[in-house]
Amino acid sequence: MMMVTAANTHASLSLDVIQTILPQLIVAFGIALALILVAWRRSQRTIVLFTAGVLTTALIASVNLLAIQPTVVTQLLKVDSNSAFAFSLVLVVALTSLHMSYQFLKNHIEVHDEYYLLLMLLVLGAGVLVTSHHFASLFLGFELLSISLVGLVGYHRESNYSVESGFKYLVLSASASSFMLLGIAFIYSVTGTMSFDANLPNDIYHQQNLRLFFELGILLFISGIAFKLSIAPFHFWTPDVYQGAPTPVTSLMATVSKIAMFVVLVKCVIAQRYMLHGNLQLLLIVLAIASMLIGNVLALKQSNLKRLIAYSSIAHMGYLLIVVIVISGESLAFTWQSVLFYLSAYVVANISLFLVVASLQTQCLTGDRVVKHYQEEPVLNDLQGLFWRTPSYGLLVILAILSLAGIPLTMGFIGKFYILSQATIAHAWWLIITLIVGSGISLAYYLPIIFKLFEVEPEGGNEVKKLERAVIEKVLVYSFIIIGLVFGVFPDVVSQFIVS
Amino acid sequence: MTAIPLFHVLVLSSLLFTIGFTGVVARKNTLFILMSLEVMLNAVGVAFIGAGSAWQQADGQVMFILILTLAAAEVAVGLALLIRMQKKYRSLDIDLLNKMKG
Amino acid sequence: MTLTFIMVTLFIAGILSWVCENRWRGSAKWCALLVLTLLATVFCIFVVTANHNFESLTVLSRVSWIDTFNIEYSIGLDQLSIVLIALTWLLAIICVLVSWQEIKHKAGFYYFNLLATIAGIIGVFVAVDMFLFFFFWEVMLLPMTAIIAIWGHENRHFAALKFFIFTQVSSLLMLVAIIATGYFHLLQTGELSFYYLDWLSLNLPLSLSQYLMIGFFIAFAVKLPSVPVHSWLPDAHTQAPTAGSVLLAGVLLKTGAYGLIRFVIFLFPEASAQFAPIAATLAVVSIVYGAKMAFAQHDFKRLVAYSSISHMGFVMLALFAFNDIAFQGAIVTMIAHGLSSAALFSLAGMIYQRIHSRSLADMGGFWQSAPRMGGFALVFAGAAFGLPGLANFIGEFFSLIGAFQTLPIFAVIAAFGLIGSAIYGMVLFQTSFQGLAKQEIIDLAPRELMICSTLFLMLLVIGLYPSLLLKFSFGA
Amino acid sequence: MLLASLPFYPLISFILLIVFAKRLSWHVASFISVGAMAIAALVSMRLVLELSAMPDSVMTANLWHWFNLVTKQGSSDVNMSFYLDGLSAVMICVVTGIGFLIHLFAAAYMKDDANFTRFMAYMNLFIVAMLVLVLADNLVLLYLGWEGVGLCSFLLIGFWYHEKANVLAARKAFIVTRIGDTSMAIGLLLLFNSFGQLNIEALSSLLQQIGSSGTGFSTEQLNDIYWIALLLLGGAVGKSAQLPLQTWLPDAMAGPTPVSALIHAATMVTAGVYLIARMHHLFMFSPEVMTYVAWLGAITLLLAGFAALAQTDIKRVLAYSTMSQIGYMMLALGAGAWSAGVFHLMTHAFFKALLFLTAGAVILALHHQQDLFKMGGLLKKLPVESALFVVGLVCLMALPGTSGFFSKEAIIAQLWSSNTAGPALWWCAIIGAFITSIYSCRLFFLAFLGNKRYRTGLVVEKANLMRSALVVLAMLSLFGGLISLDLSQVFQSARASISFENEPSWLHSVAIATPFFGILFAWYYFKNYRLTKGQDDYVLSASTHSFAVFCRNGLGFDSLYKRLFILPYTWLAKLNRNDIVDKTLMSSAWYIGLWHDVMTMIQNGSLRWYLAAFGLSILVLVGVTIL
Amino acid sequence: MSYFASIESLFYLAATVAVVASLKVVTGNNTVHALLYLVVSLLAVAVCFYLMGAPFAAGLEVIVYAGAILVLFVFAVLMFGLGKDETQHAPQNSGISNMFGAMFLAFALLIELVVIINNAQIQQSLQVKVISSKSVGIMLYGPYLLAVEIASFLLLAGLLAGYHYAKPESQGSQR
Repeated sequence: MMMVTAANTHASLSLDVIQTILPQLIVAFGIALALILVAWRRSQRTIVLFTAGVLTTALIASVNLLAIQPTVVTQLLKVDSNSAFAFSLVLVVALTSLHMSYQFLKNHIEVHDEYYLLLMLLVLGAGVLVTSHHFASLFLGFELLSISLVGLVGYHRESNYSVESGFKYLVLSASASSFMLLGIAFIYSVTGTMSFDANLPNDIYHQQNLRLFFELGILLFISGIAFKLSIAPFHFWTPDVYQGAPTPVTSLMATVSKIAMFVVLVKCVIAQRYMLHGNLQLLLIVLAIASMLIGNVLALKQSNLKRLIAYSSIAHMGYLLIVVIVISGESLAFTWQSVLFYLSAYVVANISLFLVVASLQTQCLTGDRVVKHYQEEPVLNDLQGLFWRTPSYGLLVILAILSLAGIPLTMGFIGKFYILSQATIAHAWWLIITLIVGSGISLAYYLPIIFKLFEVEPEGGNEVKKLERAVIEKVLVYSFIIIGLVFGVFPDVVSQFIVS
Repeated sequence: MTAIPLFHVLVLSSLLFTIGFTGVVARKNTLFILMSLEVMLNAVGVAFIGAGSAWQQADGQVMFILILTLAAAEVAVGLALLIRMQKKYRSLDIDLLNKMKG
Repeated sequence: MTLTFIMVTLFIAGILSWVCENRWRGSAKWCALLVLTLLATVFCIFVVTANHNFESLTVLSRVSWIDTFNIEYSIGLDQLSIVLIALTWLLAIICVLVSWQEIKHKAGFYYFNLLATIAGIIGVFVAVDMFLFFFFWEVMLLPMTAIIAIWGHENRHFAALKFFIFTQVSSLLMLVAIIATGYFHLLQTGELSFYYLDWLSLNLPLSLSQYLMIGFFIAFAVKLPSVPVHSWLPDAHTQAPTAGSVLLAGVLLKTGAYGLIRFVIFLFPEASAQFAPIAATLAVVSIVYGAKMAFAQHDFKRLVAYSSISHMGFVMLALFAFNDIAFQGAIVTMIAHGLSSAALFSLAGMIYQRIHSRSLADMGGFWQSAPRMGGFALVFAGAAFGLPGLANFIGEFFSLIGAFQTLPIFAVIAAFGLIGSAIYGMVLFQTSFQGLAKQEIIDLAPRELMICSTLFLMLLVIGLYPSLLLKFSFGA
Repeated sequence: MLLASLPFYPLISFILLIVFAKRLSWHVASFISVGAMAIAALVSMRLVLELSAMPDSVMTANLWHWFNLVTKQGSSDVNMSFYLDGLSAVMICVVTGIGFLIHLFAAAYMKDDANFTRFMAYMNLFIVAMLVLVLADNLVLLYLGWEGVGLCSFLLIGFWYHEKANVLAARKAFIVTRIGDTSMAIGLLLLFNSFGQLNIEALSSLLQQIGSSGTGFSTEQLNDIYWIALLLLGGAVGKSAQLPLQTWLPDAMAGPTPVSALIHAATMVTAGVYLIARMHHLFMFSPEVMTYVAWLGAITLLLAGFAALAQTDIKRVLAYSTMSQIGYMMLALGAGAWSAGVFHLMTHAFFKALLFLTAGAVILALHHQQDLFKMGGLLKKLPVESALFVVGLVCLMALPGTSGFFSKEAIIAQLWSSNTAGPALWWCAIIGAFITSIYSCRLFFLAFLGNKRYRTGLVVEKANLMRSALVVLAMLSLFGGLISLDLSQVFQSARASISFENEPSWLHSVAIATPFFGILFAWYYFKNYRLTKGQDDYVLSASTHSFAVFCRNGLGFDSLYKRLFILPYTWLAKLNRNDIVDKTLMSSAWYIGLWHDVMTMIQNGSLRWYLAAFGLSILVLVGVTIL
Repeated sequence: MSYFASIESLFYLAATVAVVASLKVVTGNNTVHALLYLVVSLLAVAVCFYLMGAPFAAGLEVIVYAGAILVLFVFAVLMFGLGKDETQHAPQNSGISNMFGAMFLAFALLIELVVIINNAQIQQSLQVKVISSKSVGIMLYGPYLLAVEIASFLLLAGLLAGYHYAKPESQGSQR
């Protein structure tokens, strides 16, 4: 009987250690302070500014940690440069999304303190996830992310889909987390520990049947994570919830939760290499192939932009899963680099798209004076002639789409190059072929979007929709264009941050 | 010395879990779905407690407490959503929630 | 340095003409024409005055680019690329000229795309680093697709999509092959390298190089194109605006042949020698099938498009014959086909501008009203079916005579393509320019006359004095 | 060099005419084109004189380096250079001389055509190509000329392109000859592959050298030679309208009459004969192919004769007769009677040009009426033309004393005892001569004797230009046989193959008598064609006997080929117009679309189904990956 | 031995009760009945916990689960007024077939789980030794300190989200 006493190993929370989780702490304290702030003064501007301040501070703190040595914090968390990078990415995205949220909410009469609180909670959840080093923290981060997302998904209560998407997300994520928890419980009952880098009892390797049980646990665990990552066949919720949620929230869902969950998955797999043994590798391969194919096939002929992005995200997670499958001990740094680069590319592309989609939703006819016309469902036709109307937005969409499609000049291509390199080294030919087929299919829905941008704008003088363009928005748009191009052509700029 | 084999606990847990899952999948009434979710979470708790006892660790119980927290949070949000649903649709029929598809 | 300058300038000039068009309507074309002429001159001066003879690949600049993968920005030239770039310049200027009147809608952006495509094409021809090659390979694709999709004919979106998907999927295979070779280099020498000259000294085992070669081959076969992956071409050529077709047929297809020469045959000589029977079969099938398909078409541009498939089959056949004569034949065929198909597509554009139809059924008897155009149509059709004295004949003759030495049966079957080409050439010329005059059209304007006569003179000069192009040796 | 400049006179004229096109008046245009031809003719006379003064009777001129083919054995230069020897001297005389006369005629004949300059330009271009063909010192340059004359032929047949029939005839001519050309091209490939040489002179010496060396040819080389000869024969057959590629020639009569005279009678169609004569050193080493040549010629001459018997169109009769006469030449070549064949080529050019041009004059007089059954009785109305026509026919029938007699007798005389021919072929030639005189008489009877059957009045032009050309041609036809043609130097290697030892003595008398039998036969058999039936406007109709119709339609070759090649090709092309490969590839897109539909159905928005799918996925995944 | 045997039999009894009660929850039509069954099930599970040597967890199960969380449900039921005329408002199951599919699925899943667990031949048994609430507390405030903190944020999130969904439609509050 093995007795592993975890109690002895717990590290004390010294100041040095706390410093490493400073960004997360800043967010957490920010939440607490925000609660007080709300009690003091309820104002949209104030809370937005405050949130932005908190996130920016956290971002600065996080960027400072980029070169950190791996540090374990109380067995639950482990901070290293990769998690710091991932969290910085999360914070950047959250800041962008904050802007979108403000644009979205400022037209509402009510004050939406909860929204910003939930947003910070979401970021905190992501922060916990990327640093988690233990199934308990993983589970908590997971749930923090889910519950705050449930709150955000149905946030726009006037919307037709608010309840539907909220409830769908709640029930599905709850059952997914139940499955995941059951898996963790199974793993725990075999190994007796829930830390990622625990030494496994030898029985697992020697005893075939016990290993099967263990693998069952991991399968259930992975199904939960796969659910969050919307990897086929656990992807069903994705399009519906993406569609139903307000666009800023969708952007968060598409980026923050994907970053966090993927980073934690990679951490888990790297820490517990047994996930890549026979059956489980097969499992991951099946998941990856299914995602790549199903996501791309479903996205075809889709006219609703958000659903389209949702389906494409399924495929992208499938591509990214390849990296996980082919992890080898020798090149962990390269693996991290690939994952983080691909995630950055994916996130930049997605957030750019959502930025445009969100402003398209709030665009108004020039004829109307003040009436804000909020468009519930952005469809492909809204993009018609966008390139001629507002070239910067058009360019941003083009870059984002090309990046998603993995065409050179963009970050997406470098990301794909990373993935292909990894797969090639590992001789994962079937995965490569699926990736190629998937990319081929994906072009059939990516390109029409670009074509749409170039279509002649609809005739008629005051029918022309004008985009309302705040200064920050302009800045964001241009900076994303520049980011997309510069990082696409000179990927070393990003890569040097990821080097661990 | 041994009393209850871990095997039996795990089977019990699985049994409860699948029962809960059946409820989640089969019921049309959203309230029942939430209740079934509780059953599922509870089943997971059983597994954790059992594993914890088998390993003679408190971690299992800690996990159970965390699950409890989750259950509470989930129920709170879930029931609030039910209230909205009731207001909006005047019904708790889950099949009303299928407007988004394709 | 000069080459980088040329490419960057092309790109900037593209943006410039875009901006100019927004300011002064109709200025973009002048801007594009001016820049192209200037840069072509710069290039010529550079090549002539450079103190290299470019017999072998001369690397002109080499700067590190993406350190993570040891990727460099390295460009170089040899005679093959110089010839192809020269063709590119010529056709680029012709492209601007044929678009002169055709493109009215969003002309600024159009010329931007045109110049960007040309920059990409030149990049493809000069890239020495494989990653860079792939980069340019895709960069030339994007604006080309835009040209088809925005300024094309009725079915443009479908055609552009098809074009893009075919090339993209196949080029991903090539990317995989590139990466695999790079990592094989890592295995063998301990250093990751995508540098072409490094690769040449790589000692690849045959079993591996076969697969790598096929990866490259498929990408280039699609671009070339060869049956059975040709099906993007008729659609793309038909739907593209005139300049798009000219550029596609004239230069873009040549990048496929260029790739075959440089990256399939030179990098993997043994593997491609083993592969030769299959490649030759594909080539022969392309020749015969393309000619047969061309005959059946009702659409002027579609007919020419299928004839391209047939012609490029000769290139592939010749390349896989592995001897000097065939190799020279392939190069001459490339150039000749670039000129002749560009000419035919220009003619198609001119006719389209006059009668707003590409259908052969709407044509007929144009000779009556437009004898000059008819004369040129005859000559260009003649070039297409390999009339001796014009460039295509030299190319086909060399290809066949070279191919016959190693692949006699294939060469004989390929020769039957000559009959097929005569048939579609006759159909093309006779249905459009002979027969009863359906309508009167205006004869060539001076600008068009210039385009046609330039192309004709080039064809004639190469046909009668091919020594200009026959300096290549297979060993080079 | 004079030789090098020869093709440039017509070329310059061509360029001038094309560039200035309709801006030139008739006078200027005709002056340029005919003048250029006159210069060319004079130059070629001069060249022949020079040549005969030379000891080895060979002149060469190198224009520029075209390209060279490098092989393992060494490199072979292919230059733009001309080679003049006895054979090509004959040819350039024929081409420029007759070409000049026909140009002269054409200038008058086509005077009223709207596209006169273009016509003359084409004619000039044709002369250029033809000169290149005959002067070429290598086979590639020869091929250039070969294709060039094909193109000009195409252009000129389709000169009146408003008529659908003319367009189709032009296409047919081009494509059918192209089939032969392809065969020839393959022959060149094989030739180069086997001997590494495309230069005719060098090849000849190479072959001589190997042939005379101790070991001789290896079996492989002989096999190669056999195939090369056969493939070159294919080219010759196509150009010279011999079986089985003869079908284009009758249709080619759609072109203006001077074209028929120049291209489809005097010069281009004999290019095949020239090719074989030029390559005689190769054919020499392959007696089997020689025999094939002879037999092909014989069969063609008989079949074409039969076809000529039944034609109703005056030009088609002449076309078939051309085919038949070329059959004689082929027969001669096959039999090894090289000089005789070339001699017949020359005389045939004279009299056939005369016949065509006279026919053209007649047709012009009759308002473009070509149907023999709508002529008749022209002897009185057009005495000069009739006389000239008679001269031509007499030569064609090879009545003693005419040029045709000398050449044809020379051929027939050598057949019997030739190694590669023999008595059977001799008989063929005799029968051919018999048929020739029959259809010649029939033609004459129908056109010039009998009743007047045309409705419109005659346009009798006193075009002296035309007449003078015709008269010169008539002189040539009558007395051209006296030109002594000494080609022994060219064919010196081939001379010894015929021995006249065991020949029966009656051969010559039979050969000389045959045409007269033919005339007699025709005199009685076609009685109603020649007799006057009293009133004008008498209607005479062609025989509707099924055999006659069969012969009239070119012995069914056209419909046979149509069924055998054209219809299947077009059928296949039409069937696959949408590209089956494309459709196959695109069906994968359809298939993916199908999957999309299925998937979309699964994505039905029902939460409970999503949950079930979640469970199901786990179920399946556990089943697949773990169990 | 018999002592343990009795504990075991008690455990199995409680387990059976829990399973049966859960089944009733899932299949029942009356909401209030179902809730009561849920309570029974939770209590039975609490008994199991106790027998498994986790008295602290058993207590929490009773207090938090059966107490607090279920009370929430009861409130909800009261709010919706489901108890009274459930037949009108509450959706009915569309029939046994619907249930059957789900049950079949769940049953298959169960069989898979059980087969794998059974095959695993887990030799371990639960220890008689009780894990005291003290050791749990030490764990909670030792290595799991951060987890507790995060759990508090989790509850906060639940609270906020719940509040947002449940708050009345207010139009008048200021910006």
